[in-house]
Amino acid sequence: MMPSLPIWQFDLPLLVLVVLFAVVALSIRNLMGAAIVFGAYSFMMCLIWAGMGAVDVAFTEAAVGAGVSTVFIVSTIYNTSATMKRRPGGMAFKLFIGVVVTVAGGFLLSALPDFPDWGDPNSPVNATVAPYYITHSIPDTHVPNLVTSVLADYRGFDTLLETVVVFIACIGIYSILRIEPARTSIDETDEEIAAPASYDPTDSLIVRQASRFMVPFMQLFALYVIAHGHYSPGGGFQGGVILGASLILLAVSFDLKFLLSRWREKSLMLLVATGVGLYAAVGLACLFMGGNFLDYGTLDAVLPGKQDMARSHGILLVEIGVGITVMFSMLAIHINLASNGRLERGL
Amino acid sequence: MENLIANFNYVIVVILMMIGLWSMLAQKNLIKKCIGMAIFQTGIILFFISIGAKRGAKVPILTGDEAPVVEQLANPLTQILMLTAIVVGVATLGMALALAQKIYRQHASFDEDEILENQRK
Amino acid sequence: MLLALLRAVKGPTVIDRLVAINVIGTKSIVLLLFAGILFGQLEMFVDIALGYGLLNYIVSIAASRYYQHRRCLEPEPPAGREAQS
Amino acid sequence: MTEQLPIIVILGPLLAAILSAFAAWFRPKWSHPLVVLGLAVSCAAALKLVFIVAGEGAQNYWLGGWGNQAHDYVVGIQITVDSLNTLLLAAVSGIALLTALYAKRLVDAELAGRQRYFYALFSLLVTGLLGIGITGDIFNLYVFMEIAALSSYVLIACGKGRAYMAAFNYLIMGTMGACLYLLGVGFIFVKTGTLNIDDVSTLLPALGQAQALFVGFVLILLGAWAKMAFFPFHGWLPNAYAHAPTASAAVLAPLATKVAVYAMLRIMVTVYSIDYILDSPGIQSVVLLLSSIAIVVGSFFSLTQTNLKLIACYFVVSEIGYMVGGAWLANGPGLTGAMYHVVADAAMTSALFMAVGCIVYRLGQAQLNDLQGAFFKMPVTMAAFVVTMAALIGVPPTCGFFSKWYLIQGAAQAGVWHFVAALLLSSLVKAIILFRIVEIGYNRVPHPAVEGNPAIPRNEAPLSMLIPTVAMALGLIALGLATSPLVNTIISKALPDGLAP
Repeated sequence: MMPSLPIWQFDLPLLVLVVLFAVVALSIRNLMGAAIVFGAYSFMMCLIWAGMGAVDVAFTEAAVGAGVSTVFIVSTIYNTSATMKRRPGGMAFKLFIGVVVTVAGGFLLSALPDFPDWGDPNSPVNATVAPYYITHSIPDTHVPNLVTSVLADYRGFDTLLETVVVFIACIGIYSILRIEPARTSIDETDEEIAAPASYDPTDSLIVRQASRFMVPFMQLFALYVIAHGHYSPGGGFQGGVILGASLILLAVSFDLKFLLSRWREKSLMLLVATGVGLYAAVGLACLFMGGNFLDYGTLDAVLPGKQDMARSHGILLVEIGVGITVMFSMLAIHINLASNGRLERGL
Repeated sequence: MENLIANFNYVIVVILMMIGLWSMLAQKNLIKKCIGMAIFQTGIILFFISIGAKRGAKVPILTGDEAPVVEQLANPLTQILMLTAIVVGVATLGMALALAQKIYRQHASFDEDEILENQRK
Repeated sequence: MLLALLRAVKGPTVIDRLVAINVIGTKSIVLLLFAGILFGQLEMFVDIALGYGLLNYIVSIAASRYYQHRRCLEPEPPAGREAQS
Repeated sequence: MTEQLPIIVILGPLLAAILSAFAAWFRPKWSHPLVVLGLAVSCAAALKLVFIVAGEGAQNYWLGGWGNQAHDYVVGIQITVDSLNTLLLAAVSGIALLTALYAKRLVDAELAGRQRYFYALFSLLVTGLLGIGITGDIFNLYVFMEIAALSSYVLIACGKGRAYMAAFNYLIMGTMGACLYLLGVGFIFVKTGTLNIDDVSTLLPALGQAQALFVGFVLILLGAWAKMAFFPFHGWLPNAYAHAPTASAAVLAPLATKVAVYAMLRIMVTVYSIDYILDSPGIQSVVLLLSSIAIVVGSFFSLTQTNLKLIACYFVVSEIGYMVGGAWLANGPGLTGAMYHVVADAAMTSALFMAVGCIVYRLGQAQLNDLQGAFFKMPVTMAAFVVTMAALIGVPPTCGFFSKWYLIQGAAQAGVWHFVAALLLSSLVKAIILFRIVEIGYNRVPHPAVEGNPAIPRNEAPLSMLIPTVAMALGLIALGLATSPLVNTIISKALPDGLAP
C-alpha cells in the first residue's frame, strides 16, 4: 500500500539519494570533499523533513546541521590537514565490524513487521499524547505554532536542558582549546598549516562588500524568526543560529581580528551564560510566584493578559534566552575552532 | 515485500545507521569518525520524524480560527524531540572536533593507529 | 542533481566541487518551495528557504576561503583525488 | 515547600554552575564556594527526600504544572523520587559535595591556570547525573545523559597528554551508547506513543511480546552498557579515568557508571518488568555469563597493572559486573544486592579514588613501587585506604560485605554458580593487591620505630583533602551498620511485587 499523495513520491527518491550522499561522504578520501558532501547530505535531510511536514526541524537542520556544523568541520580541517593516509591492512577488522553492523541491522529489521505503516494517523505515536497538544495549544498557551508551544511550555524542561547542552559545548570547547595555548613542536612549522597567504585574502572586494551588505538583513531576518516563532516556523534556536551565522559570516569574509575588535571574548562568554540564566530565571520566577518550575501561567500577575497570554509571553521570554545563548555560543565555538584556540588568525 | 515498501523509511533508517555505526567503529580517521557519528544521529532523527508523519497532513501550525482537526496536522511531539536531538548532535560534533584539533596538535596525524604508535613511544 | 553530485565526487578541481555543491544547494531551495506548493502552505516554507539560502552562502564562502588560504586553487595533488565509488 | 524539593535537587547544582560561569570572569575565587553551596542545597534536599519517601512513599513533580490533570496521559515532563532512586540521589549529591570540597587543592595543583570553568563543568556533571536519577521521562533521561556525558568529556580532557585521545574515544563510545539508547526509546515510543515512565509501564503489559519492544529493550541495554563500561564495551574506561585529572576521576569514577547502572535498573524494573526478563531466558543467561566474565577480566587486569590509578579503574570494571549480574539474577536477594551495591559501590569507589588522589598529591604519581614507606609518610590516608580495600574485599562491618552477601545469596538461589565463583575470585584478587601494597608500603623499608633506623618524615595530605577522605571511609562502615534499616524501609519497597521477602 503505497502512500497516496504526491508528497510521498517526493520523499522516496530523496531517501535513496540521502543514502548515496552518506556513502559518498564517507568514502571520499579528501576530507574537505567529505565535509562538503556531508553539508549537501544535511541539506537533503532538511528537504526530507520539510516533505514530512516537520518544518521547524527542517529549519533547524538547515541552520544548525547543514550550515554551522559544516563550517565547524571546514575550520577544523583548515587548522589540520585534509589528506588521509592510505595504510595497508586492517581489512579483517573492517570486515569484522561490517559483519557486526550487518547483524545489528538485521536485528533492527526484525522489528519491521511490528511497526505501524508509514504515515498512519492512528498509530500509537499519533494517537496517544499528541492529540492533546493539537487541540489544547490555543486555549492553554495562545500559540498557533504547536511546535513552539510544546517546545517551550509543555516540554520546556527539555528545552532548558538543551540550552544547557549548548552552553556546556561552548564552555567545554573553550576549556579544551583556548586555555593553555601551548605551542608544541609541530605547531607552527607544519607545512600543512599554510603560511600567511601571499596576498591578503580580505582583499576580495566583492565578497567583503556583499557580506557587509547582507549582514544587517540576515540579522533582521533572524530577529523576525525569533519574534515570529509563535506564528511561523522558527524560534530561539533557528533565529539564534542565524544571528550567530551572520557574525560568523563577518569573521569569515573579513577576518577574526575584525570581529574580535567589536565583540570581546569576555563579553561573548558572559552573554552565553546570560541566555541560560534568563531561561532559568523565568523558571525560578514561576517557582516564587507559587507555581511549579517553568509554570509560566503563574506569571499572569506581572505579565500582561490572562493565564494563556502569560504563557505566551513566558514562551517569548525563554525563546529570547535561548536565542542569546545559541547565537553567542555558535560564535564562540566558531572562533575557537577556526583559530585553533589562539584567536589570532584563522578561517 | 508489501510490508517492506510500506515501511520503506525504516529500511533507510537502518541503512543509515549501519553506515554511521560502521564508520564510527571501523574508520581510522578521526574526522571520518565524527562524520559517521553525525550520520548515525541523523538516522535516528529520521526514524523519529517518520514515525510522527501523517499521510496527507499539513505542517503543525494552525491558521485561521477554525478548531484544529487532529488528523490533518503532523505530530508536533516527535518534532520537538528531534529539535533537541539535532542541537545535542551539533554540540557533540563541536566537542569532538575540538578534541580532534587538540590531538592533531600533539601527533600531527588523524590516523588512529599512528596516534597509538606515537603514544607507545 | 545527480550530475552535480558526480562532479562533487570526482572533482578534479576544487572549483568543480564548490560549484557542484552550490548547484545542489540552489536546486534544494527550488525543491523546498515546490514542497511548499504541494502542501499548499507556501508562506511557511519561504522562511526556511531564506534561511537555507543564507547558510548555503556562508558554507560556500567558508569553503572558498579555506581553499584561498591554502593557495590550492589549482588541480589537487594526486593524494587528494582518490575518490572511490 | 516540601512539594518543591524534587526540583531543588536539580536546580541547586544547575544554578550554581551558571553563576559560577559568571563568577569565573569577575571573581574567579567565588566559583568554588558557589558550587559547594549549590551542591549543599541539593544534598540537603535529597536527604530530606529520603525521609519523606520512607514515610510517605513516592513523590511526583510535574514541570510547568503539566500533570495528567487534563488528559489520560501525562503531557509534560514528570520527575519522580521513589524508593528506587532516593538513596541514589542522596548518595550522588553527598559524594559530589564531599568531592567538591576535596578537589580544591588538587585542582589548584594540577590544573593551575586552566581551571576557569572546571567547577562550572563539575556542577553541570552532577546536574546531569542527578537528573538521570530523578527524571520520570525516558526522553528527558536522554538529555540528562548527554549533559553528564558532554561535561565529563571536558573534565577528562582537562588532563594533559593522552587524555585527549582517551576523551575522544570515550566521546565516540558515549555518543554511540546515547544514540542506541535514544533509538531504543524510539522503539518503545512507536508502540506506546508516550514517553512518561509510569504511562509506558501501564501500557506495556497489554502489548505482550512484540518484537519491536524486545528490540527496543536490547537497544536500551546496549546503550546503558556502553555508558557504564560493561564487559564488551569496557575498553574506554581505564584510559579515560586514569589519564583524567585526579579531581575529575574522583567524581566521575564513583558516580557516572553507577548512575548508568541505575538507569538500566529503572528500565528493567519499572518500565519493563521482571516478568518480562524471566520470559526471555536466553538473554538472561547470556548477560549473567557476561557479567561473570566482566568480573574476571576486571580482576585479572587489575592484577597486571603497576599503577594505582589503573588498578582502581579496573576495580570499577569488575564492580560493574557485580551490579549487572545482580540485577539480572532477577530474584529478590539479587535485586536487593544490586540496588544496595549501587549506593555502596559509589561510596567505596569514591573513598578509593580520594585516597589514591591524596597519595598522588603527595607522591606525584601512583606507581606501586613509589609507595615504599607510604604507611609511615601518610598514616591517616593509608588507614582510610586499607578500610576502603577491606570494604571492597567484603570484610564484615563494612557495606561491601552486605552487598556481596545479598549477591551471593541471590546467585545461590538462582543456581548461577559461575557468578558466585567470579565474586569470590574478585575478592581474592583484591586481597592479593591489598597485601602487595601493604608489603611495599610497610615492609619494604626499615621500620622507623626500631632503634637505629632512619626516621621517615611525616608528609600527610592537606586537611582539606584528608577530612573528606576519612569521612568517606568512615561512611563505608556507617553504611554497613545501617544496612538493615535501609534495606527494610526503602530498598525492599522498590522490589517488584512478589519478589519482596
